[in-house]
Amino acid sequence: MSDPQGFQEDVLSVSDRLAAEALIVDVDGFEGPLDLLLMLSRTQKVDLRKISVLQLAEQYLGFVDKAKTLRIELAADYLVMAAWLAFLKSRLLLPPDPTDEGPSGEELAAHLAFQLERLQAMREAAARLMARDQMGRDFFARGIPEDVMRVRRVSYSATLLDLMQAYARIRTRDEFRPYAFDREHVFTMEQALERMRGLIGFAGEWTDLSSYLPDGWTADPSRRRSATAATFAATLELAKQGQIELRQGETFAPISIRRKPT
Amino acid sequence: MSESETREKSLFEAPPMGAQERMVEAILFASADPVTVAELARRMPHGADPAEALVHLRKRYEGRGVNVVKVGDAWAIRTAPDLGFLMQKETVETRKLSRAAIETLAIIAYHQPATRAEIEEIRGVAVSRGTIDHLLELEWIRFGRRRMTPGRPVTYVVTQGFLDHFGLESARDLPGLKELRAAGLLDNRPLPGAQLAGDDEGEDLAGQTELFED
Amino acid sequence: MSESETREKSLFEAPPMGAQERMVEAILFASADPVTVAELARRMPHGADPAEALVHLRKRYEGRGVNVVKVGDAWAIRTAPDLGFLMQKETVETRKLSRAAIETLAIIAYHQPATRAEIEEIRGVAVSRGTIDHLLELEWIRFGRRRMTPGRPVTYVVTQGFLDHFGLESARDLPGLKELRAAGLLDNRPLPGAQLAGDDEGEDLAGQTELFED
Repeated sequence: MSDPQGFQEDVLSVSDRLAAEALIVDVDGFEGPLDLLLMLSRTQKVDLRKISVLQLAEQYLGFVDKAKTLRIELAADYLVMAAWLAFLKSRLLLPPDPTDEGPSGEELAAHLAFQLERLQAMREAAARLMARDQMGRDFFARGIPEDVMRVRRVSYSATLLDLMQAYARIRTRDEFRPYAFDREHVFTMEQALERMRGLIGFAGEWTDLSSYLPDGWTADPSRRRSATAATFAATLELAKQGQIELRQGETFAPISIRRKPT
Repeated sequence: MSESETREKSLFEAPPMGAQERMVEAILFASADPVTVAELARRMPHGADPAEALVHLRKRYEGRGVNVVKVGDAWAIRTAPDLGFLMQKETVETRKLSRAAIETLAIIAYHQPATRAEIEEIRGVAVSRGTIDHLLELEWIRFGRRRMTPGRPVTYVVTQGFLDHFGLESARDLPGLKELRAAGLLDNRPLPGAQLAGDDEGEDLAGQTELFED
Repeated sequence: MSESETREKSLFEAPPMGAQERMVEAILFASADPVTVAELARRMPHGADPAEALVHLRKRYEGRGVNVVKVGDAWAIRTAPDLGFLMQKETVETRKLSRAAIETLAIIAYHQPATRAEIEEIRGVAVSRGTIDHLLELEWIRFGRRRMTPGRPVTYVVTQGFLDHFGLESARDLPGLKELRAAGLLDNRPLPGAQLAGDDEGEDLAGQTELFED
């Protein structure tokens, strides 16, 4: 794509580079891509209403490119904005496609300019607000509110925050509940051990572990998982006690057991 | 007027305006928080007209060391702003608001009622955790009506405490509000081609009107 | 008077008596304690004469709703003695609502109309009679329609007084869980372990134990 501004990212002069680094090192100081765009727009030294959005898009894309050459990672929303600006730039530079029904490049550019102007206006409004006389700093409320008389009535107070936090606490309690099993679908190791003890007497030959699963625990996947885990744990216990032997051909291969030959 | 009301009225004749003014003066002085006209009426003798008494009282305190000020639909006595320099001892060191909190507060004040999404749209960045929380804690913002748009998002509006803190009679007196509105900078202008944002525009305008009408 | 003091005085001319009166007025109003003449002098511009300003101010407030009174060797603004009856509102002691009550109230606000059984199901613990009675007494909840289910249980709903107290326009404006989380309001929640160790009433402890048992 042609670059009318002749942006030369590979022949950075030392001062350019330093300037870029200063800007980029400060990237944490920016409150998002719109804030960065607003900062960049000041370099155009014109009224925000007369700003060249095309030039601004190029400045931003240049900034992102520099960040890349300096190997500085930018947060995702900066990259999303870069992609959008690249799209906007193409819309502004290419002749409009008559079949396209979407908004024109000019409309999108005008909206971006509006967003910048609005953010700037809100910044100024916030500054004017904070510059106002403030209570407790410039003017003051009564220092001795006359609540010194006898207590006649008890009033109970609670703030909205208390209320909402109480509700949130109740409703999210489950998230913090220690994980409790649903007993109905859990086959415990004790149960498995008991069952295995009764069966190993008959296990003279190598037999697949899965054939030891109890009836009614093989169809439902979660029940099957629970029974398999418990049965496996029980066989380990029995092996430890020297009652059975285990073998497995390779990782994930079926596990076989048999009674330890006496 | 019914007979019994008439009798009651003669039994509890409203005190003369001078006395009513004294009462309003005493109540406002005694309270650190603004007091509404309704509350004044409730506490004063039957038949009193606190609104009129307030007009007199306000005039009486013009140019004095303390002034009678209007805060939303309530009234308070506050020291004159030019005397702040005498009060260093009284100054309460408040936690400094973050830049994000200040901007969020301003956006809510100027655009109220404002949803979280609108705040984010204007700032171009997510409202970080704790920012809204902090403003709620300061009791400078509260929940307004839910927006009647998909998802029915909650809205935020500024409180009487906010007006009191910044010495504003009403949200209409926010600095530069008229100019901002005239410049169209308080419009909810959707991104061209985006349909969804456009839906709540009418509702938004209605909300603004409602807010600044009273 | 020493020479240097004379020179200083001419450099920093004392403000006119009217201005000094304003200053004394503002300081007495805003101070949390009665203020001595020496303290007034320390805070006012060099050369000011607070004792004289006090004489004027005292005269100005004669017969008003508040008076300038001497408290020990210090000065304060106080309600006129005959208007003490207006200060009943100030004789209120505020206490925090118990946790059981606030949780019950929250559930009613979010789920209204709610029966007692429903509240208990959500809280996971029995709701004592006293808790409901307390909320009824505060006029934050009231009885709603009976539920058309077996036993026709009474339901509870929140009142206008509740909405006023919590600065809400309607109970529907309460933020949902998702919004609470987005606003960071779930962050301050103590961990379940911390709750157990906390100052909760027996009722809650019982509930917790029950909860963690299974």
